[in-house]
Formats: sequence, structure tokens, C-alpha cells
Amino acid sequence: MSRTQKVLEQDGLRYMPNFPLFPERASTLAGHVDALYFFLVALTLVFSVAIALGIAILAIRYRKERQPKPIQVEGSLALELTWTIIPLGITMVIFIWAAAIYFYETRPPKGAMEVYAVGKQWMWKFEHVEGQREINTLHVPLGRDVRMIMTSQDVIHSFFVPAFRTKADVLPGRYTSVWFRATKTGRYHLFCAEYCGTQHSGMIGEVVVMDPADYQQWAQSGTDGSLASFGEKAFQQYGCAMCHRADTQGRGPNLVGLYGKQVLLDDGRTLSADETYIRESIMNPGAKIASGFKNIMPTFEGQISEEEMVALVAYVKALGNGMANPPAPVANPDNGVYPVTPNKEPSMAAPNQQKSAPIQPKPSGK
Amino acid sequence: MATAVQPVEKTNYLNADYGIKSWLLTTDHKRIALLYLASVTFFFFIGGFFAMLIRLELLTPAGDLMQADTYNKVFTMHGVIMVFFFLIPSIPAVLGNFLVPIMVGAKDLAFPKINLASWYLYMIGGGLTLYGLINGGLDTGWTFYTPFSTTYSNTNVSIVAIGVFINGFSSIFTGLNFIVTIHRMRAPGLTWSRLPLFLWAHYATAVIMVLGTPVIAITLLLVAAERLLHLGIFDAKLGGDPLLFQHLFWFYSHPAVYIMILPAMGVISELVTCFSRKRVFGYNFVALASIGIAVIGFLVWAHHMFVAGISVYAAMVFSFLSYLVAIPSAIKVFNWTATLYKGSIRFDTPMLYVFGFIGLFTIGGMTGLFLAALGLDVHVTDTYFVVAHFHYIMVGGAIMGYLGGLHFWWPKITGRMYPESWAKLSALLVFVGFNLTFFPQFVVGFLGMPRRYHAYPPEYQILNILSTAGASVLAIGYIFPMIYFAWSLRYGKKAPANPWNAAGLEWTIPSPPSTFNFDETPVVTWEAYNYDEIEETQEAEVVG
Amino acid sequence: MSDSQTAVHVLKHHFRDMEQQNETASFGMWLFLVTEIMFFGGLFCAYLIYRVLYFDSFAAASSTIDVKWGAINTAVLICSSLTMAMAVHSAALGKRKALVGFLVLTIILGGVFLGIKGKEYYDKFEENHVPGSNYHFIVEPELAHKFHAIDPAKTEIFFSLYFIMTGLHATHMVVGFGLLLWLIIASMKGKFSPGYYSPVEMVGLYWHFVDIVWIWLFPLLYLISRHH
Amino acid sequence: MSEHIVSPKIYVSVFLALLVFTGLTYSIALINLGPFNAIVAITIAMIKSLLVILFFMHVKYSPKMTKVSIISGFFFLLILLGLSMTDYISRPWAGSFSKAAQQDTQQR
Repeated sequence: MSRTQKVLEQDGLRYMPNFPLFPERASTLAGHVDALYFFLVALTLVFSVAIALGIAILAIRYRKERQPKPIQVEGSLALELTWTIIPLGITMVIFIWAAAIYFYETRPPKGAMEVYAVGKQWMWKFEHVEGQREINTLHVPLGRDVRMIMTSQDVIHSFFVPAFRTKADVLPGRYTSVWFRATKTGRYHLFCAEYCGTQHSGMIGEVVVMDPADYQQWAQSGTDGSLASFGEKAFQQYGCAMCHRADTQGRGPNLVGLYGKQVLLDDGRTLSADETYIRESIMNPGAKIASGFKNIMPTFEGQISEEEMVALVAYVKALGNGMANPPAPVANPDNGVYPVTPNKEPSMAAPNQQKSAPIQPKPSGK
Repeated sequence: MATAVQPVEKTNYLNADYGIKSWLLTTDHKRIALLYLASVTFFFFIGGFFAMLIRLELLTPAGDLMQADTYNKVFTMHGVIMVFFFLIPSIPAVLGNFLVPIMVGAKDLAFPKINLASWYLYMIGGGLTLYGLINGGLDTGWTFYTPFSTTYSNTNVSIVAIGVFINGFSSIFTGLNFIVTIHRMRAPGLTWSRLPLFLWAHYATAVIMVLGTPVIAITLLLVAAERLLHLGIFDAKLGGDPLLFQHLFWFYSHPAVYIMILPAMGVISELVTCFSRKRVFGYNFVALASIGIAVIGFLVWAHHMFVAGISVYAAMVFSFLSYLVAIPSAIKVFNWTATLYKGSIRFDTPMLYVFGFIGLFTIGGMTGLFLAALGLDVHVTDTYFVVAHFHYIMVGGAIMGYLGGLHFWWPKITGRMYPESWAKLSALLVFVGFNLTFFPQFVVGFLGMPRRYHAYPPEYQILNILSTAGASVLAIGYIFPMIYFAWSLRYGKKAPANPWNAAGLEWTIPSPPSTFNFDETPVVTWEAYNYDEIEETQEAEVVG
Repeated sequence: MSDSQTAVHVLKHHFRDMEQQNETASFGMWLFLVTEIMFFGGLFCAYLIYRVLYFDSFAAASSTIDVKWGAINTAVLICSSLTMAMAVHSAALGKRKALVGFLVLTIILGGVFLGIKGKEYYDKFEENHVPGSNYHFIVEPELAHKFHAIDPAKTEIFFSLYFIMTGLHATHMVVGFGLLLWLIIASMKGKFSPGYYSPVEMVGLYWHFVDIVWIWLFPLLYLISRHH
Repeated sequence: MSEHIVSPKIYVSVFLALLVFTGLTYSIALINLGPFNAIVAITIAMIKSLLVILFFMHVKYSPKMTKVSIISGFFFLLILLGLSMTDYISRPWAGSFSKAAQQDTQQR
């Protein structure tokens, strides 16, 4: 009892004035979600009140004392059809409305800046392309589309910012993505919304929305190089450059300009070289082999942390748009442990080729 | 002892035989129902105890009452016990077990020994789960999500998974028995269109039990195998997909929600007709809605996974299908309400639960629309909004139905009446306490408070205090019936065969019934809920 | 109840007549088999998804299994299904000796099946193809040539499925052994007659179901891609 | 008992058919038919199970209710397989956001 009183006096009263019934609205998405929410709240009110009133009126009007003898009514097809079709119509409206919002929130717009996130028990690690790294706090600029590219080092987590009305699970073994555009500067709650173990409720943090200028300043202050340059170091350190050379002579595919292109695989499929593909090709190189190459790369499963992985992915992506140095040829290929030449003429593009040209022509079918 | 020596008392299923053995080896569906009633109540109070611990911890924003690990174990065990060992068996295994054979006019379920086996499996599963709970606990949440459950949790995942696995077979046996009984054991003249809606609802429930439960059984077996034998079906390190677990898990666990609510709907159909002295409005629609819910309920499971990383397109398919399942539920609510029209309504305790059920189920169902709405679900899923929603369905719906049914059939089961005014008071307490507990959770959920949080930001505190206050009222509302039901066993008024003047075969036999229910097989010549005929005979009696 | 006539003796109190009782038993058994379909269905679902996602690894892993034993086992199980069907037939005609004989044959064939299965498991163990810390999948050049994208990790998923699917199937067979033994003892005691043999029929249904599961497991696990 | 008594001849012919189909499924697996390998294997397995269900398990002579329960069992199995596959098959389609991002980097 005394504890409750104490808490009420200290925390309760302190926060009493700050007693919100509605979360802050700080992203372009929030308005859309809230509109649907209010519509549904109104609909719920209408239906619940109608049912409750209906019951109350009927129960009073036909109570035993007033209506000692019931009058049997069998049912009515017209009524049944009415209360089947009208709710069906209403739910279809909600479905389409909600699906449109979902489509909006699952497709990052062009030009979104990218921030990498790694969830681990029990913290959030964020890595900005400019090189800033932070834990449990995420700085983002106001009014700019931000796309989070997220993965987990262990269990499933979920990136949840109530003020942005957005959320996405963060899975081990693959990248998931979520985007938002903040509309109000301030500090907002960041929660892990998928139960992840002991300190699940401690896996919280803040999203700090800053004026773009402030953000620029923050992003550039005191970093030891961009994320891609961190990735470049890892690229050298793990000896990737031995095979993945910036020319046609490497034993592995040339990675310059790879990101976002269609890649023809050994088994004839094509896929888009996205983050998940790059990650998988490092963790499980055998899974998808680029056409013209052998399955000779060792797996880096268990050797590369998710943070290094993120940097490597950022580096490979940067290789495409000229924002990073192409891998320098390091070692003499003859020293290599693995078989030397590709079994076919490598079909990857040469480094100086136009970036926009697809590496492999899309097969006509798809 | 006093009752035992009364020579005038007619032989019934309760005094036909004495001794522990006569209970533990019984194949009488009514005695098994009572075994279930005792054990289900036991688990309900254990689960409820954990619920109180959760609410006490959440009274303050800081995690001060217990350690984070303890809290995680507490909400996990609350979920596991309430879902698998209370809600799923509650109405089917207690009221269903007691009533299904009587309502079809049979002497017993089709497979009495399997019925007894199902109770033993339930006890073994429950025992294992309790053992896991005492001996270190479980912290995965009742959802057992991988890879946390397979790789990272160092609690008793395997023991509890196997406990739930065994309990699954108990559920399968119950469902199998119901389907066969309703198909093969009906009394002459009892056609499908004359079945009480309680039976339609139990038939639909049994279909889900039979088709869905095996999938969760195999899924939990895979989790246990991954932990114990290092098989790697869901292991992301091997390329396994954690979402596959979620697909398989929800394939059962979403329809499982209908295992909980459909029988309650069946109870409500019985109650609303009896206390408004009327045939149910739109019998065919209410009956088919049960089957519709059971079938469509199997097509919607991935709406639990909209933010989990499934394909956008699959999410749309599942969202669409989820809206379809809302329609039959709406049909039922409208028909119950319409049943009141031109009735002669009495306000006995069971009817109060009907009113409570319809109101709370309407809110629960409507908030389900929020969660099926893709764009909105992203914000509210995994928050207290979801918690509030499913408690409105499961506590506001299923438990209200269970309590209503228990009050309605208590005279039949025990031969005693309960004290009416106490029962009315506790029905009121349950309704008020429930709303106070769970309504604030909608608000705090939309604010963004994630579920399964041991500590939370202070601005959510006021709403949590309200919720905890409500939970205390709710607890009293649940303890009251426990007390007066026990009291009535000895001191309650003797119940006549048909205290409510209700329709249905179960009211044509003595309270409590004899061991074989019917002296001779009844022949049914009337529709369900023939209250017009009942009212006429009653009038004739009064006149005569 | 204490009537000495068999037909009355075996009629349980809550049934009207033997026909109702027999139909009820058969319907109940079928419903149980439906639950078994869904039980194995969860595994087939996992199998299907991973096979589609990781076809090459699955095909490569599958082709390391000795298809000979799988084929022989299929034949053995089909034989045991025949003997089981004949056992039911003999029971219906009241031929007690034939009934016992066919039941014993069924058990023997089942034993052969499990023996071969055990040998296969042993081979997997020798080859380090049992999932766990000792798991090791060597991509032979031949395999690498035939299947493009083999990932040893994903072959471990295949073998996990292989062991859990065949293991559960074998568990069902062991349960079947118990049921068959019970039938043999009961039929030797003369419990069954042309008027009452539904236990034989029910066990028969169960045994055939186990056979059907294997009919699917054989092509799915052994024959993913066997051509050269 | 009103059970239909099936002649042993039928049992033996079903048994022989099952053996033939086992041989067939094995020999066809040795030929490269591309995707048709899987289709043939599944078709043969379906025929075999059908033979067992209809004759060994007497479903051909069973009440309609039995048939309906079996069909519903397989129907719900197909729902489990089919609806889960909608997710797995369409997951890569959503990868198009990467393309959008790529177009953007080109614009920059």
C-alpha cells in the first residue's frame, strides 16, 4: 500500500499533467493511419451503441412484466441478407483503405536515405551511411525519407516507433525494411515490439528527429570515415578483394555496380541484387551462384558480425554509385587456395561499363 | 454423508457409486465433465494468480515487484495455462461433455473410454506443464516463437512443449468424440435442423479441434526436437525460416480462438432463447454461421504476421479473408439481439451474462476489424491494443459464456440452486471489473505500449493503474461464484428437473440425471426452442 | 450385459445395435486418421516450402540416400498392407487360423521394414548425415556438377526433415506392432467372429494409413532428382 | 455385419498395381523430365494412395460420411500448403523496393 502511495505521489502526480490519450503524430504516415483509426473508432461506437441500445430497449420493452406472453417470430430472410451484405460492404471498404495504407508504408519512396539497424539482445545498433554509429538512439533528419535496413543478430525483434505509426519485425538471417518521413522535430519512443527475452522491455530507445542542417552537422562530426569505408576495411581484412577484383580476372564476380542489378544465376534464374542477396552470398555463398562462377567461396557464417556485415553490404552498394573505392587488387591470384579461373568467361560487366546498363540482360520471359 | 443416507433420494449419476475409484475410472460423460470442471477451475485460478502478478507489476512503470526474468515467466505461464489448459477445454470439456450426449438423446458419448483418456491426457499434459513451471519456468511467451524458443531460451521449453503436445491429443479426442456422437448417436427424429444451436457450435468447434490441433502438436514437437535432438527445421543459421514456425503455429492458434468462442456462442444461443421464451431468430443462419466461422477461420491465420516479414501480397490475401470471417460473427450478434424482439424477457443470472457477452463480444469483434486492417495493424499489433482485443473475445466472450452456461446448467449438473442475488452481484462485478481492466488497454495500446513489457514509460501509468484496479474487481467477481457454487452443493435449494422451464432434452430428465440419462431413448418430434409449445402447456397446467 | 451370446456381449450399453456400434467405430477411426493427415501435414508443409526454396540442396542431399533400400522397403510395406487386408478378410469370414497367420505375417513384414530402416539410419550415422554438431555434408564434385547451388547448411534441413518424417513414421509402426500383438492374442482367444471384428478392421485402417504415409515419403525423400 | 466383403482377387490385383507403380515411379525418376519429374512422382503417389484408400481401406464400399471426412482432411491439408505457399512464392516479388532505391542512386 505504502509503495503505491509513494509511487502515486512521486511518479503519478509528476506525470499526471502529462497523461496522453493519443500518441504524438510525427510522420507522414501517422495521419493516414489515424484517419483510418478514427473511422474505425466511430464505426465501433455506432455499432456497439446500436447493439447496446437495441438490447436495452428490447429488454425493457419486452420484459416479462410488460410482455407476459412471447410472440414467436421465425426470422426474416430480408433482415438476414441486410445484416450480411451491409457489414460485408463496410469491411470491404476498410480492407481496401487499409491495404492502400499498407502498400504506402511497405514501399520506400525513391531517394530515401538509408540507415542500417542491427537488433541484438537487448539493444539497437544503428549505423549511418556517413559513418556515425549509435546505440539505442537514432538520429534522423526532419522531412527526409528514411529507410531502415534491419537485421537481427539473434532472435526476432521488432522496430516500433509509435509516433511514426510504423513497425517491422527484425529477423535473423535476412534483411527487413521499414521507412518513414518525420514531420516534427523531437524525441520519440523507440520500442522493441517482439518479445525477445529477459530485457525485452529494456530494448527501448529514442528516435531524435533533427532539423536537416543540425542532422548534417551531427552526421559529419567526429566520425572515422563512412560506413562504406568501414566496410572497405572489412573487405580487405577478410581477403574478399583477392577474388572479387574490379576487373574480369577475379575468381569471383566483380562487385562494382552490382547492387540493384539483375543477376543471372547459374541455374538460369535471375534475381535482383538487393541487400538480402549480398548478405546471403557472404554467409552462404553456395546458395545462389552467379552464372559463370564456381561454388568455391568459403562461408563466412559465424565469422562476420552483423555490424560488419552491414558495413560490407554498404560498401558493395557504394561500389555501384562511385561513392567508394573499387577493391584494389591485393594478392597475386596464383597464391590463392582456391581454383583460379572461372569455368566460363565471366559474364559480369567490366568496371568501366555504364552503371545503368544491367549486368545481365533480363530474360525475355520475366 | 448426510445426503448419502437419505433413503428417498433417487439414484442419480452422483450417488450411483462411491469412492475415488468410481470417479477416476468412470466412463460416464457427466462424471468426466465434473472431473474436468474441477481441474479446469484449478488451472483457471493458477492462471488467474499469474494475471494478478502481472497487473501488480504493471502498477508502476519501473520493474520493481519482480525481476524481468520472473515477469517473463509469469506472463508466459499465464498465457500457456489460460489458453491451453483453461480456455480451450473450458466449455467443450465441461459443459459440452455433460450436455452433448444428453442433447442428442444418447446414453453417453460415442467413445466413453476415449473420453476418460482425454481427461487423463489433459492431466498429464497439465502436470508436465506445472512441473516445468515449478521447476524453473518458461519464458518464451505462450507463442513459443523461434528462434528464441529453440535456441536462446534456457528455460523448460521442451517440457512445456511436450505438455502442450500431450494436451493437444486430449483436445483431439474430445473433438473426435463430439463429431461422432453428433453424427451417429442422435435420437430418432432429431434431425440436423432440430439440433440445439449448442450442438451446432460444438460440432464446429470439434471440427477445428480435429483438423487444427494436430498441426500445433507437430509444430511443438519440432521445437522440442530442435532443442533436444538438434534437428534444424526452423534454424535461421541453416537457412531455416522462423516465419515457417509462425505459419504452422497460427494455422492452429488462430482457429483455436474459435475453439474458445464458438462453444460460448452456443451457450448464448441456449440462454437467450430460454430467457426470452422464444425461438432463436434465424435458426439456419446462426447454425451455419458456426460452421462458416470454423471453415473460414482456417484461412486467416497470417493476419498475426503482417509485420513479421511475410510477403505484402500474401498479407493482402489474408487481410481480405480475415474480413470474411467477421461476417458470420456479426450475423450471430444481430440474430441474438433480434431474438429479444417480442419475447417475454426474464433477468435471471444467466441472462445477465448473455447481455454482458453480447456487449463485450461486439466490442471485441469490432476491434478485430482494427487488427485485420493492414495499415492500422502495423501500428497496433504487438501492443496492448491486441492484448485488450483478445481479452475482450476470450474473457469478455468465452468466460462470460462459460459462466453464463455454468449458472444455467448448474441445477442440472448438481441438482442444487445457487443463491440468485449473489450470482447477480458477481455477474455485475465481472462486467464492471472486466471493462475497467481491459478498456484502458485499448488506449494504452494505441499510445504504443508494447505487450510483454516488464517496465514501461511513465506516461502510460495512469491507464495501467486503472487496469490493475479493474483486475481486482474482476478477481472478486470470479471468486464469488466459486464460493457460492461450493456453498450450494450442500446448502442450495434442491433443483427441480426444469427450473427455468427451458426447452431441450436435458430438461426433460431429472436433476441430476441418472447414470444413463434416459430410461428409454427419447423420440424427438419438435424443433429446437419450441417455447411456443412450452408456454402453452404451462398455461394449460396453470389453468388446470 | 452378462448375456453369454457374443453379439450381445460386445454391444456396449450406449448403442442401439451392432450396426450403429460398428459404424460409429469406423467413423471415429477415420476421423482419427484425418487428424493424422494434418499431423503429418505440418511436416509436409515444411518439406514443401524448403524444397521450393532450396531445391538444389534438397536434391543433392536426397541423392546421397541409397534408393535401393527405400524401394525395397516400399515393396515390403505394400506386402504388409496386403497381408493386413487379408487378415481383415479372414476375420470377416471367421477363419481364425488364417487371421492369426496373416497378422503374424504383417508383424514380420513390419519388422523387416524397421530393420531396413535401422540399417539406413546407421548408414546416415556413419556418413555424418545426422543433424547436430557432427553433421558434415561433403559436396562431391559429381554433385556439385549436377546441382548448381548446394549449400551444406540447407542439406542439414533436408536431413532434419528426413529424420523427423521417417522417425515419426517408424514410431507409428511401433505403435502398430503393439496393436497387432493385441489382435493376435485376442484372436487366438477367439474374441472375434464374423459378427464382431471391428478391432481388426480399425487396426487395419491404421496400418494402411501408415503405408500411405510411406507411399508419399518414398518419392519425396528418395527420388527428388535421380536422373543423370 | 453389413460390411461389404471384398474378394481376395481384388486385393491381390491392387497389391500388384501398387508394386508396378512403385517400380514406375522409380524408373521415371531416372529420366530427366525437368519439372515433370515432380509432377509424375506426385501423380503416382496419389494414384497409389487412392488405391489403398479405396480398396484396402474399403472406402469404395463405405458410407458417404467417411468419404466426406477423408476429402475434408485433404482439403484442409491443401489449405495449409496452399496458403503458406502464397507467402513464400510472392515474397521475392516485393523485392522491387531495391530497384526503386537503385533508381534513386542513379538519379543522384
